[in-house]
Amino acid sequence: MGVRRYTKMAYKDPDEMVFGHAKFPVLEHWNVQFGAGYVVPEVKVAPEPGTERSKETLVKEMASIAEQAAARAVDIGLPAFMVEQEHVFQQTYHADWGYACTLAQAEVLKKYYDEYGVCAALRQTVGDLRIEEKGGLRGSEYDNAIAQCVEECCKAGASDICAETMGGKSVLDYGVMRGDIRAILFGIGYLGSIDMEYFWKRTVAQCAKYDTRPAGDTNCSGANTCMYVAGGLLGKDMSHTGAALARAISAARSLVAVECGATGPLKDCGYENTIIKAITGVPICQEGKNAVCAHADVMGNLTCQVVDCWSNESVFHREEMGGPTPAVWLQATGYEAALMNTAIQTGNAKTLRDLYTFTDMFRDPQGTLLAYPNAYRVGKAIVEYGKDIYLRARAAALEASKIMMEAYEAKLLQMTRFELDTLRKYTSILESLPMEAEIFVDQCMREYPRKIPTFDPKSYGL
Amino acid sequence: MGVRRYTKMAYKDPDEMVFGHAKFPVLEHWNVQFGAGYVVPEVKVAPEPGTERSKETLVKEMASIAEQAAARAVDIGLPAFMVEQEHVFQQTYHADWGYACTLAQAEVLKKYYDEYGVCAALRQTVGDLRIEEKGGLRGSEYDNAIAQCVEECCKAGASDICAETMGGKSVLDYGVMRGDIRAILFGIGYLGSIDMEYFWKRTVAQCAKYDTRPAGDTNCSGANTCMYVAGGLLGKDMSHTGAALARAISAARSLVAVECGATGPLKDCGYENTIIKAITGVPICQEGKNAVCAHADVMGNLTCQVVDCWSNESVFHREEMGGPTPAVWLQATGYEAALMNTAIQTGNAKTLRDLYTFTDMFRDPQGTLLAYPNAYRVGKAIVEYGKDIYLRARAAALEASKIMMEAYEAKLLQMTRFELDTLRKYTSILESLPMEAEIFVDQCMREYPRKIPTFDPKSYGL
Amino acid sequence: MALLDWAKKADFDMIFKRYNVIIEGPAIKPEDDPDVKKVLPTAEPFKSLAMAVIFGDSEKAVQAAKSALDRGTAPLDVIEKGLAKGMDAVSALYAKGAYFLPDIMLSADAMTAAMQVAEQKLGRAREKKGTVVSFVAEGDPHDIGKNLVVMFLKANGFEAIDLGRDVPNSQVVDAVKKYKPVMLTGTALMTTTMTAFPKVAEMLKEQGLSVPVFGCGGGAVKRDFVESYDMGVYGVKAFHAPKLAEAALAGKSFKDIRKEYPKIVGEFVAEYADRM
Amino acid sequence: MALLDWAKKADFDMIFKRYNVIIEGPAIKPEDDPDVKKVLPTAEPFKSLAMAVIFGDSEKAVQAAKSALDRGTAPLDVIEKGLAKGMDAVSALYAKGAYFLPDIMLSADAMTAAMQVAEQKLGRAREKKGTVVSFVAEGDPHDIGKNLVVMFLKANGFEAIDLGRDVPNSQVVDAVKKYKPVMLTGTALMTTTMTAFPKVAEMLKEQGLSVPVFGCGGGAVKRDFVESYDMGVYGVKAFHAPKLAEAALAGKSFKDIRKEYPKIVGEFVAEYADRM
Ligand code: B12
Ligand code: B12
Repeated sequence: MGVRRYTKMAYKDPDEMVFGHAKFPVLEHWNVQFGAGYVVPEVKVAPEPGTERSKETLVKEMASIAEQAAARAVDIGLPAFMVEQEHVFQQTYHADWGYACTLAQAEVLKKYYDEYGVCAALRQTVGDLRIEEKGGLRGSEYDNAIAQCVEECCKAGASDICAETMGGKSVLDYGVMRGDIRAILFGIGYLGSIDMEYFWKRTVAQCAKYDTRPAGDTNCSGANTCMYVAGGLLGKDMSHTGAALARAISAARSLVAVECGATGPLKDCGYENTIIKAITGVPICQEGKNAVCAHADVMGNLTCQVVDCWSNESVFHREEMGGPTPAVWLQATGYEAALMNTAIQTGNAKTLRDLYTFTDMFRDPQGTLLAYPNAYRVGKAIVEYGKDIYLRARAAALEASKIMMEAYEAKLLQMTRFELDTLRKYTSILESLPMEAEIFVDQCMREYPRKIPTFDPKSYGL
Repeated sequence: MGVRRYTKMAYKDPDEMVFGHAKFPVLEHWNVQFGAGYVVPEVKVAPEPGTERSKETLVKEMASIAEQAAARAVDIGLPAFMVEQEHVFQQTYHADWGYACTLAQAEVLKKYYDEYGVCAALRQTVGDLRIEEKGGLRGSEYDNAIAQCVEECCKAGASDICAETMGGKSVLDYGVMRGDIRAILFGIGYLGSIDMEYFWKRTVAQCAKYDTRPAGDTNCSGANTCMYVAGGLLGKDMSHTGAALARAISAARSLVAVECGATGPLKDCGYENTIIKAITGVPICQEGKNAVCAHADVMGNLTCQVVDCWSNESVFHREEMGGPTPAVWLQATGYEAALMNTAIQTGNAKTLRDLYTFTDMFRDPQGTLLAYPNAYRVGKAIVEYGKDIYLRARAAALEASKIMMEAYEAKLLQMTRFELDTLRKYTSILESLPMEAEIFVDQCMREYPRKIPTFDPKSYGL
Repeated sequence: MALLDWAKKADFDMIFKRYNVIIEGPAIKPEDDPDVKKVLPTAEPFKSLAMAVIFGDSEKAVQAAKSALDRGTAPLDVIEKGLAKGMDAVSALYAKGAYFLPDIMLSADAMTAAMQVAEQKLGRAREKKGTVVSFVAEGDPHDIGKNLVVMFLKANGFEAIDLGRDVPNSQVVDAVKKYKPVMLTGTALMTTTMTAFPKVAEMLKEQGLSVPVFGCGGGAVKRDFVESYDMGVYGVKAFHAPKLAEAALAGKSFKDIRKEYPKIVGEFVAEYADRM
Repeated sequence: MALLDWAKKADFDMIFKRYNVIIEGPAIKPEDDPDVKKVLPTAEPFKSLAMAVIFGDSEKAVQAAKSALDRGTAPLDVIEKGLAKGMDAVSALYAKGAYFLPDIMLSADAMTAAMQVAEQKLGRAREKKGTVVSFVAEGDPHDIGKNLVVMFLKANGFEAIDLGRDVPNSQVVDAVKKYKPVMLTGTALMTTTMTAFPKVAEMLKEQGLSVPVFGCGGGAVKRDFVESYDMGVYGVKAFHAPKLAEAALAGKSFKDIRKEYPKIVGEFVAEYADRM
């Protein structure tokens, strides 16, 4: 399979984008469609501690999560839903566990689909076990285990496959800790994009053999780490403007999965998905106000704006007063999806979209950046340099900077000194970077391999 | 204080009602207003098991809940919030515990108010400890303990006081189990209303001495019990049409608190609050899609329609991956409130209101009944017989029945045979009831004291 | 009004589905249900006795009992071959969602009324399967679950001692001493009252009392809590109570019952999904 | 576009408030901060050394160290009276929200660079306060928290042994045998990897190894879990690590540290709110 770089936007105008609708909807088995005119709620639950001790206990745990979710879906009348399972180590490492766990969930969902006609989808997100400093990203024991596991999940009936690959992590981590925007750009934008191509060419080819969609990959290890480290308004670890720049850069990286043939719905924790949807037109999953169980972000409503599959991120598997968590959190995302579907059915989708967006657009620089008209601008900056993974990542960051500064100058977005100072500093560094990828890589390769012991250039063919 | 019965509606037209706005807004200390043009998010967290073992541990627990909530409020930028504490037995029974627990929370909230200017309110909901068959509802040891506790909570700085009184419970429980609609009407509508008057005359007089609002009382022991027993679509214990009738009846009962001088914001778990707001114009709290932690209802969005304070109901005090539950669930309600406030600020409140309503209006008969135009109709039926607590409760139920049948006949609301059959049966029983309270009471008194050993007529002055 | 306009154009199926309506089969008479047929007696007077219970008709049940006794049917047969079979049928109908709680209550009332007639003739109360003591924890007013448990136990032939709500721990222990039940059921719904369970368990142990099963259910109470102390078994649905009591009668320990819960109650139980 | 029209008329204060902007005081130079003044040396060459660290300027720090040593200042004084004071000031600034993580990292880099110069002169490495071993649990790739812990420990004069991520339990035990640390810090973020902690604790116990403190933090890991096994102390923020290590050095047991956590780290910690 080749890599088809995007040099044009899928949407002519940001206003065309709205939740529940994608230019290229995706059909999965058990009759679920994404982006075809309705929003699908998703639930994701982490296995209980200890259940990883044997294949048998983990398989039971998986079946139980699916069953509890499905039972609630029916009890409150959800037309469709998705169960996602993010693999723990053992599930991916032992391909036979991955198979058995997927099968157990597939059987439950099929039973409910047959009995009630409730549409259901099953996502398996394999774990990226690869460790740069232990065997590298390519062809290592861990890398091979992942490839095998993908195959088995497809066989066992997964509706789609996702991942959160870690390419570039070593350099990115260094950049986050030092506030080094060039390292962030190199880690996410360059190294990340290279590894994505390696990983997704393979995965797309594997899925093609089955009734399983290659759905996509989020930059959890990069942009989400930045967002998480940046924290709430009183966080002290990373500036929110810096986190916003990392997010813009990550769009250029996560786009690569689609360029390799991933179809969506893109994985929920990619807050960069609005940008990628604008470029490619594929459906996306997102998380936000109903993912408070998993982490605190400062844009809980905004991420609904153009979502096609609405997720809770991840929660402990245990009991609430309102029932087991797979039921409780599917109900949470289910009701939000129902509201969006009502808006679609009554012709108010765009109004509701704008309400979601406006609620968080100026709460934080990250919200400003991701508000769909601005996300669209970042997308345009990317496709302008679409064929060059370095230049497009740099352009994304520069456009992001412009967007935030404009909002600040229009007195819409307030910033602290720290936010403003880092933004200015990072911007001038970004501006001063070379216009040729080769020179940029050269510069980076002179510095980072020396400073970062875990960085393994061979993993990127460098 | 007298009892001022309502014989007219506060709103001329249901369309005047919308979230964040009440005819009679309520101001509480630390600068929070309810119904004054914005929605306030609320969080409520049950103390950890074991913390009830001593006054000291419970006080610490209370402070910790308040602190965790307040810290998150600031971290995500909420302009205002409310902390509600529903008392456990010890907190109400020992007035000095009630005092110390309230004080500990008040100090925390005041600290945040002073430091950040974040507006905060503190609700104390005393426990109705009274047991009909153990000393009765009036003047018993438990009754006196409640009165004392209310006084101490006011002194310690509570912004408002609520309760969920249990008057009529003995007869209602019998009615639920037997599917006896007359017992439900007698229990909630008649006995409940009598006890409310006893309880709220006293409580309103107590609050008047302090800077504390007497906020109101929900029919948890009646209508919520029915809703809970009715469960989801596949529930087998009570028909949803029956639960809807109980809800309509409960509006006539919960109204009494306001007639005795309660000002609102009415307590969250009163799904009947839309009806009472329509009649009285006082602000209301509500719960729904962000109360999935506490219980499953089938109208998670609808209850937002005219809310002034948005609650999570109640959750275990523990850690989520996203932080401690007071933080996590305040964020959940906080983001929903933010969406509503955005709608208000941008002139889209009525559209969003209607989306909320429409999402659940035909999901279940209970939603059909409570959709604000229908809730308004029930309110009108109540005020028409406003001076007679029996006739108005009966009228509420009959109007509710009409509403559901109309929706069914218009092919908007689908019903199962069980739902339809019970609705028809109950309706004909209700229709056949006498038009004089005295005769009705006479009939009931001939049957229920004999059949229900826990029913104590003296507790109602009968 | 926007809502009514919307109702005309919206496709409800995209917003919600009423699965209860969707899966509803054609209306059939209770006696035509295959599971009822399995237990329903075909011979008279037993059939009429059972049918009166199935329809929850107290008057008819009493009449049928009287006329059967008059015609010489043994009182114990009236109960066991007639009334009890009717109640079995009702349980089957409830389990499959064809009958609802009030139906069960009315059937139980009918059965009780008719049984009293038979017992009068018998000259004594029918022997019960066994005794169960039920209570609601100290400081807790939530008693509907407990009331259901008591009702289901009685309807299924157990002696159920109802201690009421807000019951001091010591009173529970005294009752166990006095009645030597096969099972003790505690109900609590609050984080701060469920803590009574381990205390009661501890007190029972101290006194050398071993109640084979200590079943508890309710709002804030979850399986992991109940299983964190000895003798605790987490009860999910009130109608499970008689089946659990039967298991206890059959000599199963609290550990067995924990492990085999779904098998014992004979249905999928989400809370025990990992033990299916 | 609706969004821009709305921006003109909406009162943002009703939707959100940026409290970080609201509470921001006037900009002051770091050296003017009262808490910095308390620790900042006034005499030269110490002041320049400290200031270079505060500004995170490695070059200046190295230069200042060289020139101080040239002029005869004792290497240990360069470190302790100069560089370390600068780092103390940086910690104070971070704690109050005036400095951010990258500032600390750059300061730590500056301090390390200058310290190497002083140590060269000294002829040996400065004695460390104590050794701490840090690891990320088996099967877990989340290592940022651990990296921060290691950085903070180093910056505060501890020897930090970094075992990396996805570390087998046995390797952790071997490292404890080998380095005899005052404290062992494990990091895990997942429900299914945090289970390594009790296993490691058990293995240590079996081998008769008693590490006074076994600190762990991260996403799915919560206090109650960590306190459910012996030696476990729940760590909240990476910058707490040096303070915890100091407490361990001072002879506090894991039980003491659990109880006094907020006091030891000297700030309000929501996770320990009940122990304030
Ligand atoms: C109705 C209700 C009430 C009614 C109870 C009426 C009554 N007759 O019992 C009233 C209004 C009295 C009430 C009062 C209060 N309540 Co209340 N209440 C509820 C509610 C909504 C439903 C409970 C209910 O009746 N369920 C239906 C019955 C049938 O269910 P059940 O008892 O659980 O029984 C089922 C199973 O558990 C099982 N079962 C039970 N026992 C057994 C035993 C065996 C052997 C088996 C097999 C099965 C079994 O069988 C049943 C199903 O078939 C719950 C919500 C919830 N999530 O549970 C809150 C809830 C329990 N209440 C709560 C609270 C806080 C209170 C108050 C303290 C509030 C206040 N301050 O006013 C007061 C109590 C004051 C006091 N005296 O201390 C909280 C508890 C929080 C906490 N601390 O843990 C809850 C969880 C609501 C919430 N999320 O906030 N409440
Ligand atoms: C970023 C991230 C990643 C990155 C990690 C990058 C990196 N370099 O570490 C990547 C992309 C690699 C990743 C991967 C995965 N992740 Co991840 N990830 C996160 C996320 C969003 C943030 C973690 C983070 O970096 N936080 C910032 C750091 C600084 O925090 P920290 O490590 O907790 O450290 C703080 C404290 O804990 C403390 N601390 C830590 N150690 C110590 C020690 C002491 C002594 C002290 C005092 C303090 C202390 O100090 C720090 C604060 O100052 C979390 C969300 C969350 N709620 O935690 C999910 C999360 C941990 N990930 C999760 C999952 C599921 C995964 C995957 C399994 C998903 C998958 N199938 O692909 C994979 C792992 C695959 C595998 N190999 O098995 C889940 C875990 C669910 C579960 N089962 O429990 C989480 C909780 C997200 C969620 N809610 O779903 N993830």
